[in-house]
Formats: sequence, structure tokens, C-alpha cells
Amino acid sequence: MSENGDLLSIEHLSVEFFTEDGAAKAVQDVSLKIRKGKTFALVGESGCGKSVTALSIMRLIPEPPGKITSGKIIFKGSDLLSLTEKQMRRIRGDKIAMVFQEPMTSLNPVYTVGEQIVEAIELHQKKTAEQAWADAVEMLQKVGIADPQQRVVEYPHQMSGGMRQRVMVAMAISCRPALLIADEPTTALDVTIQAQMLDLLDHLQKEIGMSILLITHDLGIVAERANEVAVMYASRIAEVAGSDALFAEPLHPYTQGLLKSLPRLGLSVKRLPTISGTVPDPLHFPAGCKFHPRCPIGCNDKRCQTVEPELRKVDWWGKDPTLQNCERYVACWYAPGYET
Amino acid sequence: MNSRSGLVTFLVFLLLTAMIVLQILSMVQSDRLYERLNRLLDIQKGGVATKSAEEKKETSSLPGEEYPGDEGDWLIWSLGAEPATLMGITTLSSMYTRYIVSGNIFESLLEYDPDSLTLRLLLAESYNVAPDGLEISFRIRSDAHFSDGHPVTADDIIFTYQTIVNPGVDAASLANYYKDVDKVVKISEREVKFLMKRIYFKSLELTGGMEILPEHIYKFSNPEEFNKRISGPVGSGPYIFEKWDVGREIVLRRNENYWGHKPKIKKLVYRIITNDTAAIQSLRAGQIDFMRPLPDQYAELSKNEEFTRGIRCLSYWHPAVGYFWIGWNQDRPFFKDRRVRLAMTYLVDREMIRKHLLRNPEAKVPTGTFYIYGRQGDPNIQPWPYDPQKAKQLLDEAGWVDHDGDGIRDKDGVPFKFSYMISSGVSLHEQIAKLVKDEAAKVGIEVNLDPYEWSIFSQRLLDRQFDAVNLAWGGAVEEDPYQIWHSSQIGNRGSNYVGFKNAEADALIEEARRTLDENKRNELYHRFHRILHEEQPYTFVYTRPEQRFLDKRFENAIVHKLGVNTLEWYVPRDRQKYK
Amino acid sequence: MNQQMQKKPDWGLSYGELVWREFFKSRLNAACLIFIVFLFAVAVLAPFLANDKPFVIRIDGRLHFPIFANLSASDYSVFLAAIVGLTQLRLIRRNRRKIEPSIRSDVLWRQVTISIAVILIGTVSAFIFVPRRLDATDYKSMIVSGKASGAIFAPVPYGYGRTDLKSREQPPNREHWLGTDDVGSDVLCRLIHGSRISLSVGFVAVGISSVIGIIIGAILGYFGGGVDFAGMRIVEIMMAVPTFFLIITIVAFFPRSLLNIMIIIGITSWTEDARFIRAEFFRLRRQDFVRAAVSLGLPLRSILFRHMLPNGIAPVLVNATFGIAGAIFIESALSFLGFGVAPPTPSWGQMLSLGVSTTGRFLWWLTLFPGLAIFFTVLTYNLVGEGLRDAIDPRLRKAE
Amino acid sequence: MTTYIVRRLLLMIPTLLGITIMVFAISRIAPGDPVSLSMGPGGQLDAARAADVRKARMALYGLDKPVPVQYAKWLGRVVRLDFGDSIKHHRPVINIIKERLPITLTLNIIAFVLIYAISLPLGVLAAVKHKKLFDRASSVVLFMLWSLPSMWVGQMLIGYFCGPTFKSWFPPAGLSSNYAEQLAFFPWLTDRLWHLVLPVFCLTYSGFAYLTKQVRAGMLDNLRADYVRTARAKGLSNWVVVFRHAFRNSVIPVITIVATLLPAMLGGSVIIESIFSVPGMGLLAFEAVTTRDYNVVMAVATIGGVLNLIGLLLGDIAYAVVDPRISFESAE
Repeated sequence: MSENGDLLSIEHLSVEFFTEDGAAKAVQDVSLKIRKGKTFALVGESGCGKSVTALSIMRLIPEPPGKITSGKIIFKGSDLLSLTEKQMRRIRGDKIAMVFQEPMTSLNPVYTVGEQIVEAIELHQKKTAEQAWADAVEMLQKVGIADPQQRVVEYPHQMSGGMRQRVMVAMAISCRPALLIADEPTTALDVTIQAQMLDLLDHLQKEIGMSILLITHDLGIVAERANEVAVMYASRIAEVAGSDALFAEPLHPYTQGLLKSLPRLGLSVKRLPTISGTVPDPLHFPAGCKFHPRCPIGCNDKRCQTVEPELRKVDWWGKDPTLQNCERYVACWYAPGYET
Repeated sequence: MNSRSGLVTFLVFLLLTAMIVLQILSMVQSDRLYERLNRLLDIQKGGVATKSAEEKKETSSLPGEEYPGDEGDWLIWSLGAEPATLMGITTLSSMYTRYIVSGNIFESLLEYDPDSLTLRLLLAESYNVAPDGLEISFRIRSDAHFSDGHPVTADDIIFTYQTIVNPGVDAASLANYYKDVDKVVKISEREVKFLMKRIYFKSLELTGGMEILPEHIYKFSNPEEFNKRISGPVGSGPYIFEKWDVGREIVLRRNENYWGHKPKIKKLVYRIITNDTAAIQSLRAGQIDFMRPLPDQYAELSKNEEFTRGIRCLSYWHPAVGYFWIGWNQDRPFFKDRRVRLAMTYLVDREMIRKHLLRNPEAKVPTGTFYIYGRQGDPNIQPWPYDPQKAKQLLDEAGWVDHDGDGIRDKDGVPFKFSYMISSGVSLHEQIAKLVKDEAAKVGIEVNLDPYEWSIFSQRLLDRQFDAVNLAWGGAVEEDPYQIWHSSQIGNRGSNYVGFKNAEADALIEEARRTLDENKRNELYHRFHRILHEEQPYTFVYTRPEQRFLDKRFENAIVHKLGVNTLEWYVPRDRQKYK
Repeated sequence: MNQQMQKKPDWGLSYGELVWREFFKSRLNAACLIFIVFLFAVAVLAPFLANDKPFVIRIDGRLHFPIFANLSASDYSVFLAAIVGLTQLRLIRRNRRKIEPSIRSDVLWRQVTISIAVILIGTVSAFIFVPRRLDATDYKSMIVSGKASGAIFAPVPYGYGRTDLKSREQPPNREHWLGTDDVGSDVLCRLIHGSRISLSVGFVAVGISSVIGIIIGAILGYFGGGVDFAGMRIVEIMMAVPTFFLIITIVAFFPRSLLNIMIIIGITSWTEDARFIRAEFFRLRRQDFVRAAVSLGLPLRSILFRHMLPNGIAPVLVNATFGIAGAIFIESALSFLGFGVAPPTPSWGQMLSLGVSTTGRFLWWLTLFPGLAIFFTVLTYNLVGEGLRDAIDPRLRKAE
Repeated sequence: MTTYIVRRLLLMIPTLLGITIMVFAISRIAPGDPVSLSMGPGGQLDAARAADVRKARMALYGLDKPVPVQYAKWLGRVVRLDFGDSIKHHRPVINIIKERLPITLTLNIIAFVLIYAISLPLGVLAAVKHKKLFDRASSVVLFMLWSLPSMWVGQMLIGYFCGPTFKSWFPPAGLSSNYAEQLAFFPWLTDRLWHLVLPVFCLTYSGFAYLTKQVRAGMLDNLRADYVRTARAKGLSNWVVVFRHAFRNSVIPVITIVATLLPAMLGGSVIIESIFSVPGMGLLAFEAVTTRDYNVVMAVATIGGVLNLIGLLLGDIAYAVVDPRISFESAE
């Protein structure tokens, strides 16, 4: 456990994918800290590198073509990237667990859900098969599956999508991990089930006391659930802040654009503004700040077009001093407090 | 306590196992006993017969001489195809069937003396041909008996004759030869008389050469019943059928109870090896002892020192070697003309075939249908040479000229194009056909090769649906050209496939059949030979000596005028391989 | 690959072009295509590459052109097919530049139909009007004997049916680069002429099987229900019957000819195409553009083959490429077993069968070279098929 | 489960009928009739007598009846496994097949076992080592093997390893040496195996090349699948992930390939058995075709068809057993 209560901190992580057409920088110089017992949200458009970041923590980047080129991932004081594969396996599923986006395909169709949950329990906890099965049933109950005795011997195809995602969660929490990475856990689910799912995560977080790294593109969820937020754009982090601070006073033009495009209660805007242009191709990132072609400021600014701003800590809290509960980072030449 | 009960269990198991083993052993034993009992019974039965034979020994000694050498060992043949049947008399019987059964299992009343080529006694004790040649009577040896102990009687001979001529029995081609037999009369238990309708110089050979079937074994009420009896042959010969392992081998074992001189070799095994290459390999590996090589194989291997160290290469002439021919269907407009047929013969470079395809310096170019070293043919006739210029000239003379300038000769609007039927898969036949095609093209004749599988090939041949065809005929000790060359044999599935029709030839053939005096007959045949040579209904391509490969451990493999006789072979005891 | 479907007009690249590009990304695929072009060239130009007649010869002071004078009807139809094929390829390239994408596929279909018609009519008329000539004059000996002079021979100056017993079964040497066979014919010459048999069997058989497969598959997929049930039983029967045995039986039982072999291979290998097309049509018939076509009252033929087929043709194309390899293999197996075309027409499989002489002597040149020819041809078509499949399969194309 | 199988069996009936009709039709349409074939070169029978014999034969073979009746009768006999007598062998066809079928089945079963024994691990390994040297090399080699014509390979093997020209390591023909029956068990077994090496090799290589390709492709698909990532995220070791998770799923489609390999192998037997003179069904079929032994041809085609159908059925059942997603009841 690190001195300031950080469970996991990522420092200057870079990941590249080597394809036939060249090296794609999927993650560049990403740093963030996840505090114990808190929910950290990683937000961004698809393809911006948030899932790759999560997989890097699990060390599940497919190699080749992927490769972690630099950086550190400190978990409970040790660098995950310097562990052997064997040591890493002991952490996966036990200390750090992950829930994936696609419940329909993330479960092995040829094994019963029980078998798949028990597999993890037996691996990490020295338990007999009977105990493991009992645990599995308990876990299913915990994630709110009715009739778990019955369900535990069913195959994934006999369940609905929401149910399968619950099973995924049950599997993930079966060893009571310190960190749960939830990679878009609700994207594939019906809206009604989404809320249930998130409630369940909250509930389990409190019960087990784990941290959650919530990866999503849905700012609505972030506002409700996350303690801290990092916004990623084109494989870099644009901004990190406490979620209240971020929503109240976004510093990065990209974050601002995102928030503007979010419908809000009480505000009647005829047409939601969007960010013009498209996400750049990771093989051909623009020079300078990657957001500059779409940025209202950067598109005409020489410096934005040539020099890439790094992520810096800023002390800018705007009007509301209560928001100072978290540190704040941003990567924009024109962010207030960036250049002091 | 515990360990002791374990010991008890172990002992019980041991006992049980021992009992089971004993049981099995005793079963095997009883089988053996049974076999031995059977054999004893056999010998006893035979014993009766031998006893009677001994009594008669003063009156008739066994034919031939005692075979020399040590007893024992097997002779393993290789067969190029599985025989369809082991009944020598049916239509389906092949050369292979005869190798297996003739003389080994089935015997006839008379046989050819292998050196003098005259008929001598076998099952018959004596025979008598009436001066007019219309009555032939045989007296059967009293000691001759079938392998099951039954004596050979006059009834068996009559039964055999009647079976052959029974229209329901699949023996039509053989029955054809017995058309001249009027009837067979039983004179006594051991005497029969054949009454002939007309004089035929081969009557004695045919009647005496019939392979006798035991009536008590083969008796049938429905001919189909007989047709279906293809295996398990029983006869009076020196060997007994043991088994036919379909697709693999046929085994004969020595008839320990044989009435005559017993051969020395205990078993004859006929391995079915359809692949010619494999047969040679097996021979080299010592897995077979005796085979009939292809010309190429012989040419190549007989010169190979390593090969001939262990293998004897036998090459010998005998009257039945036959010849290879290309037949020109004389119903076709082009082959009607003698000059065209002759031109075709001029086009076939037979010397080249002999030298490069057969690679056999002993092979000869025949001039007619008779054995080249026999007395039937006229030795003064020389084969037509290879002469394409002459061929062109003859074709021009016959009116086959390229009128329309397309490179193909034609006459009356008919282009000289014909199809040449070959049996597919026989490489030598195919090679010769390709050669003919190429040579014909050079003089402006288009030939299309038409390969057919043997079954269809033979049907088309019988139905005479071909323009040209190549094939080989086998021969006989004394040839009767009637079957192949008489005009009555055209059509109706007769063997005059090419439709050769020549009144003079017909007359000669008929007269020769009636001529019992050999010299006079041969004179007639010389005249017939000349006609064949001039008319060239066939192009006679080659005749070649019989060739065999034989493992060197076999001794006494004498080459007679009639070829080799496996019955006289033996293996010295120290070289014997099989028990 | 030539199929010009316009899925995303704003990309400026048609589906066919995309596939084409993807296909050529692999150097192996390009090499294979070059090899196929080479094979085609050899097959088309066979009479000019290997011939016992000279291109030109002076006899008694007059010039003769024996090769050209003796071209047969089949030679002419092969040339015609080659020329039309090349023109068609040029047209496709031209279409890409000149023709509006939306009507490209219609234009292409029309062009292909015309091309095929031209080839068919040309072939038939070649066989009717080109006189059959037979010229087995031995020009070489004419030169040796001084009767003729100034001859230019083909690179391989032998005819495939010519025999020369004196030089039979010779291993490769300076005169016969790849040796000679059992009657002294030149192996290289026979290989060159044999390529015609292999390629034509491959293409015609696959053409037949594709047409049958597409028609049956389309009908089953479009109608479904009882028609489909009955049709699938037929497909099942064809799948269950031991195909190779069936082919051997038919080839052996019926008169032997190249056309028969092509037809038989064609009518025994359509099941896979039919199943592809059926599955595709099952999916398509519920889609709006098909419903629209039906509601417009278009004739069934037009709906099936103009509107639906282009969407499902890609797998058929891949399958056809493998099918060509398969047909070539079957033809050589048939010839090897002695059921092929009548000798001396050269066929690779039949040459192969001469490779082990009856004495067990291994005539390696008679086994190796035809075998390599079959192997490389089959391999190339398989590789092209594989390359095409990878290029067409979108899942593999945009892999992560 | 039972209802599923029963349903499948019922569906097989029309297919079977179709196969028999096709087989029967071919034998009837083909030129050359069995009667004249069976009569052989008849020497010269009187025309009248020949006609009589012919008529008797026609009646005997039932050829004097209308074709549908002939078919019905034939089918009736086939159902009782009575295929008539072989014209060439003069024996009941079924007896011949009883002798030959085991040989072919032995060959093919050995080949099958080998194919699976080699290609499963090889395919998995290639997929695990995706794009590494092993994968690339094995892909190239397998692709070439797949395209190698078996008659060429057979011929080359015989030429190089069974002949005097090069090496004489293997026997060129047959299934055993002729003294084999006298050998003790182990020498006998060695002898038999020695004869089997080359034919089995020829039957095996292209099949295993094909199957390995399939296994590799399947494994690659499955290794990319989400549930494999899930399994890895659980902390399972690589081999557990590969074999417990990815492999199990890849095996499922491979099972159905059995069904498609089977007819191909029976066809392949024709070539291989004729090259190596193995007296199995393939050689029987080949000989029957060349000698126009109609009854044998029809029997081989029918039995081959039935075997293939059984193969298809077993493939489907095995699929359903291995894959829990397919439940027999819901399939109806």
C-alpha cells in the first residue's frame, strides 16, 4: 500500500501495436492513480486507448502485436510490469479482477457458469471443490441471481445478457480482489439493466472494500458513480480530476466539448453541440497537440500544432473551493494554471 | 492376516489361469487329434486303393519315372491376377486357372510327352482309335483314384463330357471343340468309347485331353449350381486343394495318397500379386520363387548379375507360345483391299519392336498362325520387311490418295481414318499402338487409339466393333486354324474377328481337319500359310519364347520341348526353406 | 475479384478493387498469379513452344509455314478464348475508369455474357470450318538429307505423338531436356501439351459445377420450404455418394472423351457452391432490396441472378479457385488409373503412371516432372484460393 | 436425444433411396449389359442356342422385367444385404465385401487416428505460436502437403524406397509378406506394420495437412475470443487457457470434419490401394469398374454411400454431444 493511500498508480505508461502498416501508439505517457476503496473512471471515445490501459494493468495486451514500451504500474508497492508471468498470474483474478464489455462472448460457451467461477476460486484460494462450489453459489447470490443453486450448473447460452454480466461480476469478485477493472460493463446491456448493474458494483465495492477502475464512454455514469475521472483522447490523458471538479470546471477543450454535448436536465438547447472532425488514426497522429485539428483554440495556434503539451498538475479550482479534494492534472497549453 | 488372504487370492487366480490355459491347449490338441484322425482315415481309404494297385502292378506300371531329389519345401508362384475360378473347364477360367489346376489337381486320360510331343497314357491304361478314326476307346487305370479315394470310372468321364456340352454350363468355348463327338458310351466300369460324327485329326487329343471331374463331387441338378462351384476343386492329381485366401493366395498341398509318382514339393502356393513391379520385388526378396516376367523385366533383369545370382532366368520355346498380331477388320472399306493390309504391314517396323520394346534377341517376326519352329508352317516364307515407301506405293495403287490436300488419304470421299482398339492398361499393347499411329500418320493415315477395359474390349471384339485391334493368340501343340480363320467363324461371337474370308483357305482348313496323316496335313497347312502371308488379314507382329524366373534353390528344372514341368522339380534338403 | 459491387460509393473504391488490393498485398499471391499467367501462356502457345514442325522451312526454293498451316480447330479456339479473355480483362480496367460505379456491375455482366458467347460461337465455328489436317512429314530428316533448308523450329522440336523407339526411356539429356517416355516421345513436349488438358478440365468442370451450384442454391435459398427440403436431400445424396468412385464408374462405363470427363467432374462437385448460395439467399431474401425487386414485379430470373447473386458470389469465386485445383487433381488421378483421355493425347496423370517401369526400375524423370507440374498447378490454385478468401473475408481483413 | 437421432435416421431414408436409385440408374444406363459380359467369349454357339442361353440368363438376373420392378427387387435384396453374385468372382458380393471392407477400414482408421494425433497438437502449437517461425514454417509445409497429389507421392515413394533403382526399404505391395502367417505375433506385427507404413502415409498426409489448417484456424479464432481473455484475466496459466478453454471450442468444428473426410478417404483408397496393391475396398472397386462387375460396383457405391451417411450422422451427434449450445430437444 503506497503512502498516500494509492492502491495502484500508473506512471508514464506507453503501449504500441506493431501492425503491417507501422507502429500504432495506442497509449502514450499515461499516468494515473487509483485510491483504495474509490472508483476511478477512465473516459474517452472508442479507440482512445482506455481499454488498452486497462489490459496493460492486467498485462493482457496481446503480444505480439502489442508491446508495453515504457512506464510502470505500481500495485501495492510493486511494479506489475517487472513481475514474471507466473507472479502476474497470481495477481490476476485474485488481487485484480476484470469485467469485460461483452457478456455474450466473454463466457466460455462449453462450460457451465459454475465451472468457470470455481476455476478461479480453486486456482487462487486453497479450497476443496465443494467449498469452491459453495462459494460460487454464494457469489451468484451476491450478484443477485435468483435460484443460484439451479443457475450454477447452467450453460451461458441459457442465460440473458444481464444475467451473464452478473456472472462475470460474480467471477471477478469471487476472490475478493483489491481492484476491479470494469471495462464498459454496461455498454452491451439494456438501459434498465445498466443501472442495476452499476448499483450492484457500488454495493459490492462497499461490501468488499475494493477499488474500481471504471472504463466508459458514458459521462452520465461517471458523474454519478466515480470519485475521480481521467479523460483520454488519442492515446493520451487529456485531463484528470475529481469528478465534481471536472464536471463543474473542465479545463481541457476536449473535456469541455464532451460536456457540452451531454444533455442536461433543465437546460433547453435546441441542438446539442458536437466536436467537429474525427478521432485521428493512431497510425497517423497529427503533430503537436493531438486535439489541435478539432480544437477551437489549437487549430490556429502555432504552438499547439507543433509542440505536444505534457500532463501537468495544476492548481485551478475555479470558484468552488470544496472541489479541492483531489489533485488535478491537465495537458493543454491554454488550460488555466498550466503554464505558471 | 491381510497378506495371507492376498496370497490365497493370488493362488486362486493362478489356478484359474492355468485351467484356462489348459483348456485352450486341450482344445488345440483335440483339433490336432482330429486332424490326425482324419489323415489316418484318408490313408486307410487310400490304403485300400493302393493295395489293389499293388496287386495290379504287374499288369500296369505307373506312367513316367520316379521323380528324383529330396522331398519337401514349397514352390511359391506369383499370379498377375486372381483367377475367377478354379474350374478349368468354364469360360471364365484363365491361363492362371490352368497353371493352378491342370496337371496338379485335374488329370486327363492322355497327356503330351514333354519331349517327343506325342500323346502318352496318364489316367488311361490303354486307348484304341478305330482305323476310320470315328471310334476312340479308353481303358482307365485300375489304380487311378481321386484324392478322396474314389476310383476314376467310366461314369466320371461321361459326366465330364456331359458337363462340358451342357448348354447351361459356362463352358461354351470348350464345348465348341466337342461338336464332333456324337456320343460317349460306357463299355464297362473302366472303359468308355467316344463315337465321333466325322473324322478330325485332333479327336484323340480332345477326348483324351479332357480333365476328368469326379461325378460324385460335382453332380448337379441345375447347371447354375455347377457354375457357382468355383473353388475347392477335387480331382485325381498329385496335389490337393488346400485353401483360397481371396486376394492373397491359393494353396495346394501334395496328395500324399496320389496314385502315381508323387512330386517332391510339398506345397504349391500361388500368390496373387497384381502389380508387376511388386512381383519382381517379392521375387528379389525371396517371397516368391517362380514367376512369368514381362518382356521388359526379363530383358533387363536377366542381364543383371546381382539378380541372376539367386534367380534362374528360363527362356524357352514351346509350341503354345503363340504370337502377337494386329488385326484389320476386313468389313471396313480400307481393309477390304489386300494391298492396303499389306501396306499396313509394311508400315509396322517389327524389327524395331523386337529390338527396342521386347528387347529380346530370341523373339521372331512370325509369318503366319503356326508355331515358327513347328512343322505346320512353311519355313520358306519370309516376313514382309519394314518399308514405308512400298506402303505408300501400295496405297496409291489401291486408290487411297490424298485428293483434297488435307494430308489424309481418301478414296471415294472416304478419308482413311480408323480407330484402333486396344486393351487399356497393357503397356506393351499401348506402345505398339502408339507406334502404328505415328507410322500411319507419316503416310497420311489417321489412326485414333481407342482404349477399352478388358471386359468391354472383349465384348467389342466378339461383336466385331472395331477397325483395327491388337491382341495375342496362344498356341497349341498342334494348331487347328479352323477357329480363327474359317469363314464360318465370322460373326456370332466366333473368333474370326477380322472377317477373313477366303474360299481356298476354307477348303484347305476343312480338308486338313479330315486328314489324319501328319505329313499330308502339314502340306495343306503350308499352302494355307502361304495364303495367310499373301492376304495379311493380320499383321503378325512378334512371337517370343516363354520366359520364367525361378529361384535357384530348385533343381531339376529341365526345359522340355513342351516347356517346364513343376512336378519334377525338387529342392535339396539343405536348401529347403519351408516346412 | 472482378466483381464490381459498389457498397461504399464515397470511398471511391469498389468492393472488387478493395479485394484486389488486399489480395496483392501479399507477394506470394502476386507470384501465384504470375505463375498462373505463365501456365496459361504455355497452354495457349503450346503449338509454338513444342512442335516437330518448323515455323518456316524452305523446300525446293519455296517457303512453307508448317506450324501455321497445321493449326487445328482446337488451337484456334484456344487462341480466340485467350484473346477474348485478355480483352475482357482490359475492359474491366477501362470500366473502372470510365463507367459510373452504380451501373458497373450491369455493364460487366453484359460484357462477360458477350465474351462467353463469342468464345462459344467461335469454338463451334472453328470446329466446323477449320479443316482437319494431318501432316506427319519428317521435316528434320528433310533437312538432314538436304532436301530442305532454312528451317526455324520451335524451342522444343518434338511432337507429342511422335515415337522414336531408339531413344525410349532416356533420362534427361541435351536433346530431350526432360527425357523421353516409353515410346521415345519427348517428356517436355508432352508436359507442355498436357497443360492444355489440365487447365481446360479445371476451368470447364468448375464452370459447370458453379453454374449448377448457383442455380440450385439460388432456387433452394429463395424458395425455402418444401423445395428446399427436397433440394437438400439431393444435395445430401450427392454428398454421401462416394464421389471419386462415382466419377471412375461413369468415366469407365461411358465412352471416353475429355468432354465427358469435364462434365462428370462438373456434375459431381456442385454441392458446396449450392450450399453457400443457398445460405446467402436465405439471408438475402428477407432484405429490403429483394422485397423491393419483388414488389416491382421483376421476373424471378432477374431477382435471383441480377439482384441477389452479386451479393453471394464472393465465396463461390473462392470455391471455384479451389475447385479448379480439385478438378485438375481428379483428372490426373483418373488418367493415372487409366481412365483418362486416350493415348497419345498427353495428360500429366497418365505420364505419371509410366514412372515406375514394370521391372521396378524407377524412371524418375517420368514421375518427377509431371508430378511437379500437377503439384505446382494445384498448389498455385490453392494458394490463390486461400489468398482470395483472406482478401474477401472482412473479419480477417480488419483484424483488430 | 433419442428423438433427435430418430429424426435424423428418418431423414436418412430418402437420401438412402436417392443413392440407391442413382446407383441403379447408372448401372442400367451404362452401355454393355451384364448378360453378354457373363457369357464371355462364347466360342461359336448356334445362334438359336445362344439366344436361349441369353434368355435364360436374362431371367436368371431378372433383367426381363420392367426397370422399376428390377429396381424394387434389387432394393429388396439390398436391404437384406444380398447384392447378388460377383460376375467375376462367382461368389456373393457381400462375402467379398466382408473380406475387403475390414482392410480398408483398418487402413483408414489408422490413418484417421494418426491424422488426429498429429494435427490436433500441431494445429494448437501453430496457433499458439501464431506468426512465429514455427507457425509460418508449418503453414507452408502443410499447404504444400495439402496440394501434393497422392498418386505422385505414392509413385515417388515406391520409386525411391521400394525399388532397385534407389532404396529397397519398404515392400512395394500388399499387406503382409507371404510367410507372415508362420511368424510369431511380434514379428508378424512388425511385418504388417512395415507393409502399412507407406500406404498409411499416403492416406494420412493430405488429411492431416487439411485438418491442421482447420485446427489452427479454429484455435486462432478462439484464442482471440473474449472468453479466452476472461480466462486469462482469471490468472489461469497459458496452457490451461489454451487447452481447457480455446481447444475445447476449436475441437467442435473439427469433429464434423470427420464426416467430410470420410468420403474423401474412401475415394483416396481407390488410388492408394491400387498403387500399393492393397486388397481393400478401393482396389475391389477399381477392379470391379474395370471388369464391369456390376453387382460389385453397385454394392460398393451403396455401401460407400451408407458409410458416408453414417459418418455424417455420427458427426452431427458428436457435435451435439460436445457442444452444449446444441440441445437435442431444441433442435427439433
